[in-house]
Amino acid sequence: MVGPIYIIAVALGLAFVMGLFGKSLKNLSEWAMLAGLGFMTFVSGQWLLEFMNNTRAVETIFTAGFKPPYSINLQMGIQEAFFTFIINVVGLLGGIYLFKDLKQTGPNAMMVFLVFVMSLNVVVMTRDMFNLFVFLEVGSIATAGLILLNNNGNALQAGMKYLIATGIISSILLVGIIYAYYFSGSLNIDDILAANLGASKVTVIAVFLIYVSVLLELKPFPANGWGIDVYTAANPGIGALVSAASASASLFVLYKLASLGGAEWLNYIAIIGGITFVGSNLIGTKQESPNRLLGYSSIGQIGLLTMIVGLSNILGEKMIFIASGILISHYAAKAGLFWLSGIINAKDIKGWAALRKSPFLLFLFGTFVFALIGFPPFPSFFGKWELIMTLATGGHWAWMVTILVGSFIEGIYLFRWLGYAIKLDHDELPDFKIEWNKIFPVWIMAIVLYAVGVYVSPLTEGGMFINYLPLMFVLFLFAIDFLPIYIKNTVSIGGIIWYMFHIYPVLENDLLRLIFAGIFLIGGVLTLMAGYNKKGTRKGFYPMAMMMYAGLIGIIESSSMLEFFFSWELMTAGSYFLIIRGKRSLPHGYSYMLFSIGGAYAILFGFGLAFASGFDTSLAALGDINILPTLAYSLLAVGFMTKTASLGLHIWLPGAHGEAESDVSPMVSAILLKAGVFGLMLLFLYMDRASAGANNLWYVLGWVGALTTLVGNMSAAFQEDAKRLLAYSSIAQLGYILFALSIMTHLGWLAGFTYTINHFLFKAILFLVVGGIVVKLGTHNMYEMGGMIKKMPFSFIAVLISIIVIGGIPPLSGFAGKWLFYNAILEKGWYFQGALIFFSGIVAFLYLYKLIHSIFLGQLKDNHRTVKEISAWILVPSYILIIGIMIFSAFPHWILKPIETMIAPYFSSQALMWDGTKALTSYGYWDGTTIMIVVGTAFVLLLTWLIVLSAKAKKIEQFNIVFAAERPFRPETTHVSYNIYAGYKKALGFVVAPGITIFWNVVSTFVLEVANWFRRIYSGNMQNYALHVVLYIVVFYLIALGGF
Amino acid sequence: MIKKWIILGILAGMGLIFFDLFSAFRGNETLGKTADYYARHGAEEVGASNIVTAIVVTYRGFDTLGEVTILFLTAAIISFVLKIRQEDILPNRPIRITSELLDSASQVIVPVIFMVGIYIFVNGHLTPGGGFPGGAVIASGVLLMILSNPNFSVSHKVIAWVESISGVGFVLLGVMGILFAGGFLDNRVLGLGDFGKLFSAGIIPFIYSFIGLKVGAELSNILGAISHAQNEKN
Amino acid sequence: MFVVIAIFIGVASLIGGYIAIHHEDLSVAIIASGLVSLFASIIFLLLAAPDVAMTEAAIGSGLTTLIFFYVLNKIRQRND
Amino acid sequence: MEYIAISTGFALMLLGLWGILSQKNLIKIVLGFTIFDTGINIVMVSIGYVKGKAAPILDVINASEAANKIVDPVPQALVLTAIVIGLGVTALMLVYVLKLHREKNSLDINSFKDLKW
Repeated sequence: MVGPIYIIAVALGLAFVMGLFGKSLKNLSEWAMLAGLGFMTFVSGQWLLEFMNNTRAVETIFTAGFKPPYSINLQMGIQEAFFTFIINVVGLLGGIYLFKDLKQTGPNAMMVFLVFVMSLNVVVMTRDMFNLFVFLEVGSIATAGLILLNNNGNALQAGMKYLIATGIISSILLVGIIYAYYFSGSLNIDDILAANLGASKVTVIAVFLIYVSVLLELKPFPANGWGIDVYTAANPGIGALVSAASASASLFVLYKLASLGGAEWLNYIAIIGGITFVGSNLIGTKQESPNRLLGYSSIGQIGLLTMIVGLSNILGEKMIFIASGILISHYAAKAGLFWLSGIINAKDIKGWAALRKSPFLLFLFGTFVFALIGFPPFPSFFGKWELIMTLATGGHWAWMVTILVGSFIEGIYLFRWLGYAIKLDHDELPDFKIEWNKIFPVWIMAIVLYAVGVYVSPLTEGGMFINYLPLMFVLFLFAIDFLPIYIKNTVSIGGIIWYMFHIYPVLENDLLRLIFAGIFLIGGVLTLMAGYNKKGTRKGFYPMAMMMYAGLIGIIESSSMLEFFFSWELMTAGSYFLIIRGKRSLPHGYSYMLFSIGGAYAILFGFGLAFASGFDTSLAALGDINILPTLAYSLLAVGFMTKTASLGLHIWLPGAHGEAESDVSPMVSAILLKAGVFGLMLLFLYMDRASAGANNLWYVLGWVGALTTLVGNMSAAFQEDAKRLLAYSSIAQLGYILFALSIMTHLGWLAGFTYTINHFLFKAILFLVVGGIVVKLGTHNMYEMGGMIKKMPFSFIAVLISIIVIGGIPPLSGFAGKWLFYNAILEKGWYFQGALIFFSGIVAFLYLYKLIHSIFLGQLKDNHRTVKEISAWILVPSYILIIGIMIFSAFPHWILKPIETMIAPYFSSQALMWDGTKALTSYGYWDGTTIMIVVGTAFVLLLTWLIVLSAKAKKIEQFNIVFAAERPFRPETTHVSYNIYAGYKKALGFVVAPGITIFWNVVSTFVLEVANWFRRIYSGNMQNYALHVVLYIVVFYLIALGGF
Repeated sequence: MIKKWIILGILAGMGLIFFDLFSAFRGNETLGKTADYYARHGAEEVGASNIVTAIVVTYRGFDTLGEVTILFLTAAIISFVLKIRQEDILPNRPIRITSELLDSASQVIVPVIFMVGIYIFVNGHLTPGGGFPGGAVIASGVLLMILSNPNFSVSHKVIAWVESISGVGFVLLGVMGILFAGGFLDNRVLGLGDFGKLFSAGIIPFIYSFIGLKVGAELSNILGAISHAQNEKN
Repeated sequence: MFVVIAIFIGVASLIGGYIAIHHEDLSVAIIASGLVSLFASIIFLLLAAPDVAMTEAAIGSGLTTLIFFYVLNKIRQRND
Repeated sequence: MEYIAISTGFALMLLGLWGILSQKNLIKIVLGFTIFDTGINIVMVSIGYVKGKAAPILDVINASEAANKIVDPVPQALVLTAIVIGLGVTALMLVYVLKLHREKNSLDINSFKDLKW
């Protein structure tokens, strides 16, 4: 074992020797520096390993050979080992990253770099107050020097601001230290902590000064302009170190001193951290410069960690796990992002669009962004999960809200940025080249994130059951991403089919899950089949699609809330990437993501309440929520409804589904939305049917469902874009489902299931076929289509059958759904809502007519004379789905009867009777098989007659429309189906007035304006920043101690 | 103008804090726990009659190492920030004529100044002073050399050697403490000697010499760097 | 007696500080600030801290002042 | 005695802060820092002062006597360190000022507001 003191001795010795090397031995200095950093990493890593194997007790290093408090002592325990290790790792990697910059500046800069990393080690290890001060000063002076690696005016100004602010802060710390010494007679931290200075009104002032200066070192909002400028102007390699290493060390100092004042002070720390977390992220939303944005994000994350330290009494022993999970994610992601920023070297986050030239960089960027937000499988996910659960246990709602709001705001700018990188059309793209020494550290950090994530997951309750198999498959697909489509597609389909066989025995006796597994997996196979008609490699598509399916199937398989949430987030991430692939999907993918994380946080809050109710981590905990049950259920419902796109939460859907690629639309519409339905079903089954809160909620949701239906159908009718029309139709259909489920009766649920299955079948067909047509014709606009019936007869039949199902026209299964639906409504007595639903059912005919008429009937357009039928790869899955429709229509009892059995325990009355194939209710009966036979026979007869007739008919050639003297300014206005329902729109358009879009726009504008207003404090004047620091001290003092 | 009043208001708040600090201070009648220990045992454990030195070099020697590091850092940063490169120095810069008096005086005075500086740090364990003032005095000697002869370039080689060797020597003495005595920077690597003598107090005189030399070298470096920066092209 | 000296020195150092901050001529200001350090080292002597007094005199009022002048010179040269 | 010293220290600190926060000239701001630091040093030494005791330099080893003879040496040791640190920071700040002046040919703090928001 190499003693920790050698970290310091070797680093300093090397630094002193390097002065001799001079410029001629630049290379030698460089390698010496790296060797030194490597040695430091080795020593701390070795200690960390020993501690993790429990083969060591805490080691105290006595300098000068005397016992503390008479001499300075250092301590090496597991926490110190952890912190020094991560500091040294990022130091070493940062040294590699800055290899060329340091060489250019010369050995002096290398010495400074080495000493900088060394000083952070001492800051972590020292147990002496004044020694802490000295090495904090060493660290800040070194930082002020390293800022100047970027030799420009901005770096100079930032460095000066940094010097002034830290000068004031460290002086205040010094006064605090000398008073602590005066009161306690010792400089040893343990002695000072034991002296309990917070207890006396006289001595508490030392506590205040120490706290305020340590907190100010952490750059609390809003007294942190000086810190942000450092991130902005310094070389990103230095930014990475400041963010990952210095901030970690400062945080550890706070942790070390946390018990200095007592519980009341911890409250202040938590509040300061919370304000910083929310405030800093809020201001980040207006930021366009990558480094500065990273600065805001860094400060925000450190605020969150500060808050966690402040909440340590509440979090108890979980605190270490939570803090390290979030810290390690921040550490690796922020270092990686700063380094990436240095590689891209763009002035504006829009310039990051250049990133997609290199898929690997994009992969790294995505990894870091998701790790920061706290998506699985990264350690921050587990940290945040435990944090929310533990806070919920103690009933700390305000803290939970703070954390979730702050995280959401962070998502606002991180996903905007990620979206730009993936999708933005931007002209001024920076040129960049990737040097090995710059990309290597970034890779290491990404690997750290994944490895630590998988390592920590079993440490959480329920985390050990997480099924990483599908994720492995995703990784495998990443590895083979360079292969052509047909191979990857086959592999993906094979994987799904294999999983079907794997999962069937597990779910055999759980029909609810089996149905959804069927929708997800069979749907997955069918929609993937359409992919065979694409050419090339389709980079990134398959891993992301599989990630979505992995999430979906994980939701089905999960038995604990953690697994559920893990899979939910996985699904969200995968589907986000799928959605944003569309040509004009940038804003829609973004809003999808924002609604999704908002919804996910609502779910998380609900889960927290459920966990707190009985300390049960399984999903069954949803069954007995006794803490604020109505709130919990509402939050969970809202969370799931963001995925089902219910009214108010639906504005992301039309764009996301409408603009997605032709085979992605059916995935995210027919399949993905059902995850929300599944969530709602689970929730509704668990909710306490006797409670007034639950019944009120259902009543409200019933109305929401009905209104969603109306708005969805009306909007669909006024669409000119074929895919958006289908998207709005989805909103409406999901409204039906929500309504049906909210009825909470036997019949209602049967209707809900029927709608769910139907929607899966027909929406997959419609999106596949219409998507194919849109690609063939090169336009989304229906008024630019027409007469396709002869060119695409198979498509026509597929669309026809689908709209028969949507319309609920006998003999197809849509009728079964409607029949059950109206029976359920009558039985429940929701007449007003029922009327609304009935009315929107009529509206549905308008858009269905428009869809089939504009595309397939009417005149063929000149430029479409040569188009052919869409690809067989689209038609085959569609027709398989049509077979599904036929079976479900003819033999509905095959599926409905088992569902009845399944839901029987939940709903007392058996309102539906079966008599052979005949279904009976008190309002009448319906026999799917017979209707099918009758209508089928009639159809065949009529068709034969028509064909016979049409043989005699005289064919008339299409003629050109000649405009008398003038051409219409907008040719589309002459199309028969253009704005076909203008009259209705005039009368009823207010229903679809974009009120909700306007509402959300106002909300987002408001947030951004608040951010804009707040950030005016960052005026750029260094004196003002110093003033902020002093003012912060004064205000904190008046609040904390002003009372006496 | 309003801003001045705002500042004054905030400073009034600071004044309140300072006033509370002032009221919290109630003087001392006796020594605190740590100080009492040093007073009782400092001389015998470390062998230095100057207790402050005993603390600075031994008990809190680690702080002093950090402090030396700060000067070292400052010098390093200043020299890379000001970029003293050969090509920056104007080839035919005007030679300033200094008074002959200053020139010849410096030849006499500089060695004396150096001697004084060395005396101060070598006797640090016996009398007030020590490495830091000693080093500062040496640096002022160097300064005088620069002033008397503007073309006198602080010989980087010499200073670099002094700086490095004294720095490494400090660290090595510290490590010897681990190997041969109780810990890093332990004074008792050498015998404590006779109390009050020059060669006593263990390695304190050596460490203080290293500190003095290093401080002198660093300060000379800083001064040299700034004075050279005058020659830099704008 | 010492108390009177202490008050006198204290007031003097405050006046020095005021001049250092408010005098328009930077040279005067720098010298005033050096004087503040010098007064401080006298206070240190009064407080029975000869080590600190020496160091403050050598470094605070000596070297610091010198560096200030060096930098000021450099800036004035450029302004010429 | 120590009360006078410590109040002088606090007053100098306030004066220094006033300089830092109100002066427009960068050199004046750095001067403010040196005065601020001097103030802190005086405060620190005052805190270690014991009424009527001598400087912590002993003639002979006499443990019991020494404890009653000298002032607290610890703050003095700390101040020694603080003075040197102060010098380092001041020198670094001045070099920054030099470079900043080179950048904009101005010492006015208001000319350095390129980074904001």
